[in-house]
Amino acid sequence: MQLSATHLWMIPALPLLAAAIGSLTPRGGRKLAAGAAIAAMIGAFVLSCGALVTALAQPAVHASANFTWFALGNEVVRVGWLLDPLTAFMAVMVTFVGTLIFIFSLGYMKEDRNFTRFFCFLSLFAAAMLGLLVANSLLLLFVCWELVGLASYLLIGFWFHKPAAAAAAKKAFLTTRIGDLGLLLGLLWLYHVRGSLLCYDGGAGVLEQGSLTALAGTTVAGGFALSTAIGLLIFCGAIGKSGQFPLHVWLPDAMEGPTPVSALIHAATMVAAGVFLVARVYPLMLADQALASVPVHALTVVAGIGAITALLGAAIAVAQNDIKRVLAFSTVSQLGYMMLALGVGSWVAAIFHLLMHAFFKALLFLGAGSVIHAAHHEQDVRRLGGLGRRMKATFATFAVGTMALAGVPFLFSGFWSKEAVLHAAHAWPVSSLPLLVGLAAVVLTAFYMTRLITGIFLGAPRTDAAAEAHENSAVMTGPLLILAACAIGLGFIGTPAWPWLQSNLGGIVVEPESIWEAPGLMLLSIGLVVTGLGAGWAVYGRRRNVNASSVDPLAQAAPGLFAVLAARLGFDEFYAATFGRLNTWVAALADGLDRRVWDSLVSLLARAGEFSGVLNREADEDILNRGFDRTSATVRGVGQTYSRAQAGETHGYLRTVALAFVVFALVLLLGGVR
Amino acid sequence: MIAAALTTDSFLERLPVLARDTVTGRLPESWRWMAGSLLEIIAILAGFGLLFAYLTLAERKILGRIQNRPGPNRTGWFGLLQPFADGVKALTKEDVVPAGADRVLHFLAPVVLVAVSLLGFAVLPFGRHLVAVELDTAVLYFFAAGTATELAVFMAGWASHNKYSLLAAMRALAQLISYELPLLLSVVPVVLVAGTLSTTKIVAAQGGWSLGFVPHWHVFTPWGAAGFVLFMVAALAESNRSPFDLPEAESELIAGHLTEYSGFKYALFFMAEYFGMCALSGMAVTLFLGGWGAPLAQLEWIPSYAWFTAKLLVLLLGFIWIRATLPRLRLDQLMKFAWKFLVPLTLLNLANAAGWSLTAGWTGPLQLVRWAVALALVAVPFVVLGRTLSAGSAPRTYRFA
Amino acid sequence: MSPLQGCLLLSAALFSVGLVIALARSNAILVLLGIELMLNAANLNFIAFWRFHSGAAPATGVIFVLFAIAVAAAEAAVGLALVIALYRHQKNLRLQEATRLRG
Amino acid sequence: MLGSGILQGLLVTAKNFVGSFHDPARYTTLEYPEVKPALPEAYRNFPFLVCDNATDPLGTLRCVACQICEKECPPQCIYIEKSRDKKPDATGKPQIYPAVFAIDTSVCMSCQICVEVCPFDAIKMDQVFEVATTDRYAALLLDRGQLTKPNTYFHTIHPTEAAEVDARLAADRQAAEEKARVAALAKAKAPAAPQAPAAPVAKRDQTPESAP
Amino acid sequence: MTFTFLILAVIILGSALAAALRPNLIHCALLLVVSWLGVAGFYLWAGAEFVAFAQVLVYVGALSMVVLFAVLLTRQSRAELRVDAPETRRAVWAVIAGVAVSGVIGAAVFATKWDPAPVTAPEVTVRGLGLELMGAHAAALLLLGVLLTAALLGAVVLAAPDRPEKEEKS
Repeated sequence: MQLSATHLWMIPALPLLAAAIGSLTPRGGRKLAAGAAIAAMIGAFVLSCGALVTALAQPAVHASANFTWFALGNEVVRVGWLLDPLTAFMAVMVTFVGTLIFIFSLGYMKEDRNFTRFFCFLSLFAAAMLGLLVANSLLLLFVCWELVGLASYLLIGFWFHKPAAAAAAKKAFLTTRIGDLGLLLGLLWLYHVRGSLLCYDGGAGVLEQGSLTALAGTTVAGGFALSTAIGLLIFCGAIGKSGQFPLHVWLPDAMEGPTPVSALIHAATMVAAGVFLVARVYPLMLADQALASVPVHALTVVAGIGAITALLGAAIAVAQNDIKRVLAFSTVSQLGYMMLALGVGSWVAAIFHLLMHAFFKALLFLGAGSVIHAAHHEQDVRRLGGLGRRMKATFATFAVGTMALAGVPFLFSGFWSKEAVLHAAHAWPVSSLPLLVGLAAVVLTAFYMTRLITGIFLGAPRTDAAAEAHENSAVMTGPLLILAACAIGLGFIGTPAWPWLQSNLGGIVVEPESIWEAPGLMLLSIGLVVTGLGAGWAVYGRRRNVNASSVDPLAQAAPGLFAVLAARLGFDEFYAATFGRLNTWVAALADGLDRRVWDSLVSLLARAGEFSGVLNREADEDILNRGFDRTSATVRGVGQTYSRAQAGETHGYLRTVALAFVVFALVLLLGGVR
Repeated sequence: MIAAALTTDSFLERLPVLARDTVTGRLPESWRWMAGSLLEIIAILAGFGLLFAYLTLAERKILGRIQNRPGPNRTGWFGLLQPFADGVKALTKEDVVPAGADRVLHFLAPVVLVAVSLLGFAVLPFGRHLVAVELDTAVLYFFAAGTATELAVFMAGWASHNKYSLLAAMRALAQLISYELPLLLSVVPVVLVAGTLSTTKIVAAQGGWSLGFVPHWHVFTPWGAAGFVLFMVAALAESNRSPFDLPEAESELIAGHLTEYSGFKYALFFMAEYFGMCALSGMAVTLFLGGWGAPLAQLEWIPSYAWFTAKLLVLLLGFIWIRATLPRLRLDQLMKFAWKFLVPLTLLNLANAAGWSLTAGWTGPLQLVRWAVALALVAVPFVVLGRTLSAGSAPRTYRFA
Repeated sequence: MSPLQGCLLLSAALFSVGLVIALARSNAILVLLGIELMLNAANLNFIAFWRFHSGAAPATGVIFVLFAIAVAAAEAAVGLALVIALYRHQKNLRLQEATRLRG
Repeated sequence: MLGSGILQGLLVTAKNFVGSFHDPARYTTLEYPEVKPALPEAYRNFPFLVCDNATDPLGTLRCVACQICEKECPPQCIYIEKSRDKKPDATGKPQIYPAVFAIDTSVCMSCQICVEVCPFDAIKMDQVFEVATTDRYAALLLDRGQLTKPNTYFHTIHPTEAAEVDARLAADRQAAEEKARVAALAKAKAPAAPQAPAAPVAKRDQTPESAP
Repeated sequence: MTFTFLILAVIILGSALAAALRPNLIHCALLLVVSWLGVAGFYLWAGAEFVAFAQVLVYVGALSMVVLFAVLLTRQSRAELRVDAPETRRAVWAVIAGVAVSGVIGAAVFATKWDPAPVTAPEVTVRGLGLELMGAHAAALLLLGVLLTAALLGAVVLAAPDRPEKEEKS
């Protein structure tokens, strides 16, 4: 089943159509909205598989189909669709995971009154995400990028009546907006330089060799290469969207939205958009590698940011008590991993980790959702516990997800993708810091996941809510089982022994080699995972007679560090302190300026107008009117005299006609007309 | 033209013209025209005066006979002197003029009426050379004169200073005006086919015979027959005769607009009525019955004026016959009959005649088609219109009679 | 005094008599009749010119008079209908009292 | 169909017109002054006095002025004055006769009561209707002379009744003669019979003067 | 100037002037009828027979009837008929206007030079008239028909008293 580039637009079109249907159905049309959304996702998934088959037929080719969107004077803006293995794999992943999450949210959101509106927003988000994937023009990509941001705002703030959710939605939107500003500047600069934003346009595209050499060739202020500057600006967008180091603060708060939203957007797809973006413009990022005189290479910055975020995320995750907050910070650290992989030069490993992470992180989030749904929206780990016996399926799938995330060797996909990243980091010639950070993050990840899983499922239920929890219906546990199967099975497509994904994704055939070729790093990482798990089990595994208010053992061990980590290293307060106050100060200034300066100016003008009005009235009154009245009086006078002639007396008329005739005839006669 | 025809016609034919020429021969040239026309006038007056006289007698005798009684036979042998007796009576009777009457108009009314009804005779072609005035627009002149009678009727009605006579005059006028339309419309087809307004040319157009014995009279064409019947019905109404003698309906309005008249003026009114009747029948003869044409070629030897008078008498007897038979119409029936029955039929007849003249060229089988269509156009509307108009009035059943 | 001039004088006289009637008499019907007279005067002119003036066109004068007569008849009919309507409204026919339609 | 009624009407009048010339049943007018109408026998107008002998009408009046008719006449239009002397009637028996016998024809309503009550069949109803006069009063009061008409006239106008009356009178006369003869016989047979009271009143027995 | 023309002139003008003076409305109408007859006579004298008889048919036949009906329908009392003498002031103005107009036209008539009258009177036959009417003036004729019908209906509507709608007989 082939799907050529020109028909790629159908993939985003279906969910968009479903979104439109969802928006038009009244609140009661639940079955219609949900059905349309799910059907659209299944249709998109089928089309994506077709696209995948076509892409894998010639993996090295970037098949594009461009057309003119609109012409502005002689400026013609062209957009188009791009089909290459990266797009296809991402589209399959997004549609597959999206379908499962849609089905899950059928059960999760059943009681919610705005059921139809929820599915409409979900479809809108899916359409935007798929649009972003298939876009060949960076402008179209940017449009879909903004739509995704909008969708995330709508979905996070879905329960807008909760002030926390509304604030979180605004925070998410604004912080990603800051990142997008960098992306926009990059695109404008690129458009200014290259005159087109099409990635692949039969040679004239931005990411093609001709433009890359031109970009790399020119240097900008500060000695940077033009491609580096544009690349870093585009990377700012990625930082914002994927919640990297400086702009990661919105992701934990985004957990206010419903759990399927968190699963879909803040685990699998949207946050992955940043990584996808960098992967998409990777040739641009690589352009400055060859230059030596450049103070810094773009990818080095990426790797640095990635490493910092990975370590930061993992550390904070350890001290969080809310299930979704732990998973959020875990996502932040995993995205740091992907950025690290991109930075160290292997975008294939990054995408491989991204795909795997999408599956097991979605699984974890849905598991958490199932737990929350069962425990009457109780999200605090300390108030749960002992759910293993009550929710066997959720416990089993959650365990699979945890092991995949932690990177339990051989069986789980997380291990292979993390292995690939660590290998790439190991091979990075610039410095070995990312490798060390990566390994530390592995330990921390294993630790906080065991803390989380033991907190929720083992031990005794610490509150009655936890006690009454019972397994959810099939519609929620079904997707969990499927995702668990993927979390296990999918890992094998990228193992060094069978690098199917790597060769197909990169377009270059990778030689399969036995995993035991350079086993050192692998064994090291396995060891770290085991130590992490063991530490976690040791601290939290066997705690007994624990109730909701008992203090966390770590807190007892390092109260200061634990409190700092629990407070998310105070980034929110810092930002509030700095940018928040700056903002309020500027607002106050503008208000004052407006109230005093402009206001007085306007009132001045008003008085001037008033004065001239008065002047005008006086002049008009005595000069103009009197003159006008007199003339109209004369006209009326004349009219009256004439009307007296028109006295309605027919005889009079006839007489005047006759006399007039006589007069004219006389004139004619005497006038000598012969 | 007359001189040429003179030689070929028989002596009787030429007799009247000869008489006139011998009389006017003695006068100087300039007076000859005047004398000739005077003679003609005298001839017409005498002829039709006598006809009027004996028409009244014939009417009373025939009515009598129809009602199984002898009719006037006291005065003179078989009542032949009756008209003169009436004349004497009329003269001797006291001529009463109502006090408030408008004396001038009262006197003028009968005079104008008689004068106007006499005018019609000027254009009737009594014989081959016997037409008083050879007018190109003879038919128009005839009917122009005809319409003036209404004025006289009004004068009579108004001048007698009597509410009933004024009302009766109005009714008479309404009748005259409504029947003037079908009268004129039934004449138009003849003018259309003959192509001229002059009576002599119309009579000439009806000359000749086809198939040996059927003369080319208009009455023998479908539209002609219909036209003739319609013309006669309208003529009946126009001269206030028989079914339409509403104006002097004795039972209702005493003598209508003639109530205040007595003596000779009264007789004048009757004379005018009879003159009108004769004029209209004369015109009918001219237009439809082939004027002075003989019905058969073999009968050509009988002088033309004899044929004219014969046909005229037949028509007049028809008038009398109808008077003896038909009851008087009510005013609304009269009006409805004129406007809803006669006018549509005459218009249709006009169309029929137009069709007839257009299809004159057809020969052989087409001739049959032409006749069939023309006949259908006459019969069908008559039946349909008749049925629709008389839908309500089923023949009256007398339960107790 | 050629016959043509005679006719023209006659029609002028008739026209002015019509005008006098129309102006002098206060009864609406007579005013209408005055106007009829003026129309007749005009027709008289046409026939006079047709008869005595060596005009080229054959009988336009006559045809014109025919149309004029017909139109005058129509005009008179409507005029008299108006007079009747006026009478119904004003109960008398004195024209000088029918002055509602004025400036 | 419209007009069929008229045609039928015309046909009827035509039939009448033609019929009046040859069909006597249709042409029934009598030219009155010349042709008198055949009056029906029972027609009656004013009464008249019957006299037996046309030559001496007043002499042979049947009327004996018994004044019954005068009394019976409803409008009292008969006036009779008896005569002083008697005159022999038809049978020779001296009778009174009316000196004056007048009938006021303007009053008489020809009810024929006088005829019915007249014992002597002296008054009968006449069939004369041409009685117009110029004088309104005197001319209408008919005296004796104008009233009497001979019995022969009576036969012409009421033949049956006249014959019947004559027959009856003849029968009475024979009865009277019979009785007279019997009386004569009786008188002859019994001349000794005492003198009968005064001679019986003689019944009216006349011998009609039968003149055809 | 021929004798008949003078007679006709006298008839026409005489009856018209008489009509102007007569107080009785009916007499005025009838006098005007005489004047119309005079005009018809003039047409006959001028040789246009068709027009003459058309004039008689239309004016004397139909129009006089309409006028007389109008006079009767407006039911003036007989007294009012009598007393209808024109107010003097308006009459004077009327005469002045009349005389002025006729004077001016007369002057114009005498002022202009007329070319001599044609010897033979122009001959118009009914057939010629018919062809002319149906030929060049066919449209005018049809329009005239429409005009007359419209005038007929209009007059009826105007003059008919607005009887209340006859209610439907049950």
